[in-house]
Amino acid sequence: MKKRKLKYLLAGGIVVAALAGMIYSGVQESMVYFYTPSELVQKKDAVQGKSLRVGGMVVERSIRWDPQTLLLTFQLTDGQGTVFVRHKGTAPDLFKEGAGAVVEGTWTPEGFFRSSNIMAKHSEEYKPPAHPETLESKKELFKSILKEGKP
Amino acid sequence: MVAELLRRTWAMTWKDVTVELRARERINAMLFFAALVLFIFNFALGPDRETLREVAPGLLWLAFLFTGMLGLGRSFQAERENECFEELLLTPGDRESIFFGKLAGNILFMVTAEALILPLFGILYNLDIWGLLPSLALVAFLGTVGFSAIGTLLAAMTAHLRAREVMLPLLLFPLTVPVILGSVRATEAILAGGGLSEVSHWLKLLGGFDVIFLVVCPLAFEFVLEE
Amino acid sequence: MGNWGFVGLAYGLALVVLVGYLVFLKGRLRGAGEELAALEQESGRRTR
Amino acid sequence: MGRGSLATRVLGGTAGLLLAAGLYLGLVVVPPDAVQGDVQRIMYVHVPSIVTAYIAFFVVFCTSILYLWKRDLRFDAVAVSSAEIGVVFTGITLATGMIWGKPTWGVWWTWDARLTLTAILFTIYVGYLMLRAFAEEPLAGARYGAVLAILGFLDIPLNHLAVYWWRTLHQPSSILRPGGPSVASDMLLPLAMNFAGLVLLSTYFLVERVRLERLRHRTAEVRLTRGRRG
Repeated sequence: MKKRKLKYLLAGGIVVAALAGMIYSGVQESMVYFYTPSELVQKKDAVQGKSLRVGGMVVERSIRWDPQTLLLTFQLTDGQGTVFVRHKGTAPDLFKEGAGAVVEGTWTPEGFFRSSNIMAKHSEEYKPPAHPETLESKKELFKSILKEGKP
Repeated sequence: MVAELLRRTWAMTWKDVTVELRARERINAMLFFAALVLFIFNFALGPDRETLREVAPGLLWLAFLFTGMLGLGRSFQAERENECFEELLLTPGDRESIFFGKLAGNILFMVTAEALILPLFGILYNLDIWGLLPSLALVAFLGTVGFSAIGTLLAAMTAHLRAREVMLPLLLFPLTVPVILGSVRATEAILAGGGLSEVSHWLKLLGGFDVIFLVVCPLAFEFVLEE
Repeated sequence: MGNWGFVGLAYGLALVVLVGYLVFLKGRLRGAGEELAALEQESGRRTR
Repeated sequence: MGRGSLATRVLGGTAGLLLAAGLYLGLVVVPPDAVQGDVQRIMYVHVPSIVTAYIAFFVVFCTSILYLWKRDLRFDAVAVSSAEIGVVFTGITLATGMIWGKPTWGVWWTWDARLTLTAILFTIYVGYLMLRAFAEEPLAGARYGAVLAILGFLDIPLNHLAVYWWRTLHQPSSILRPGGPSVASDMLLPLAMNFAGLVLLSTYFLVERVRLERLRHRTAEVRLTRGRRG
């Protein structure tokens, strides 16, 4: 009976140690769900033609939208690199200038990113609009800019 | 005590391998099925070489896993059909040796199938994998151990269920998602030309998974075999 | 579909699932209760 | 026989009242979110359901260990009941999450980390329920179920690591994070209300579901003794 208890204790210890070790080493390694624009600019020859995702902030005043051809173009930036994106179709409501977005698609030889899917990435902040915070008022501002940009 | 465990485990594995060498009902089916899977992928995906190259790691692992599943399903059903379960339980010593014996057999059969699939895959789909074989073999082995550890336990469990053929994959695949994900990603990076250092965190995940389930599964096995 | 459409869909679905589960649970409870009652009655008659 | 005891009915009633209040607060009183607009109101069902589901699965894990240890079928009854309730709430989480994702992200589903993890969790526990349904012998089913529940629970952190290394799009947790919640305080109230309501409701479900399991055990017992006699 005592041997059995020891066995379970030992097993529990190994499991906890293995989990802790993995989580500890996992924190140090960073995997990416999407490339940042500057990474893409650096690697663009290696990733040409491969399907991948790019995430960044939509550059202000960069959105152009043609309702006839449904062609949407904009720029994504991470502060260092900038990528031109072309998208056929509509974008989600939360997609706007100055906000984060992730696009799926391929890097083309012509030097732009052909997107097949736009996903708006929003922050974990939840606030009512009346909140007198600079970030919020800024977002309101972008909304009005967006309206000017979209005919 | 460890020597005793090893001896019993070896006896168990040897029994399974001998049975298999005589009847060859499992390994033949596995090898033929593996070849068929590779064959079918070609029709499912069309002749486009580029698409094939992109999805190659996933396909390779699908072939591994489906073939492995075929073997796992047989590992306890043969005992059940021949009514050997009671005799199995009468084996002296800890139940862990039965588990490790069965596990070693399952890993052996799965690795044998993989040793066929990997070169055949390279030939049929024109992939240059020959220089990468050692690192691919390491990833394949780590993935196979984790998959088989949970698989052996679940195979023992599902052998006593109604609808056992469907229940094994239904329980096994969700539980082995970390192994599948880790193996496929690591294989992808290796095929893309990255060295082992580039996939070190996936190898760590696979290794950690193997350690945890090699410790937990034999202990849980006791509760499964209880009569 | 507007914003409220999505909100209505989400809340409606959650409500349907929860109420559906409750009805299903009550149904099974009634079934099991009746089965047990019938069984007890039957075996009671037999022992007598 | 059909109805629960007075205490259970009070429990169910309180849960209903709390949920009604939370619904009113979340749908009418609280203002919409600044960025997302009214769609954000889906959060008041989505977040409490997943927390409730996690609690339910944790209960399955604990009672499964207790069952293997003490071999008391009452623990197993709680385990299987709690698993069923966890699956129901995970289902609600997935469905409401998809409905929220369409207008917010522009897609019903994406293979993002949190979504993938929740889907894996769902499949593991659906598998558990199928295992219980397919067991030929009830006692063996209880043992297998307990083993599977323990394996499944240990699998959660591993899935977490694997999937997070793979991809992340879902925003970080808004409430459980260093530095306090990032949800405005008047939005926390309906969230807390619904959370309390759903926890009470799932407790009510649990009590009733365990009662069902006990009824089934008794039926099996009666059958067994009758079989022996006859």
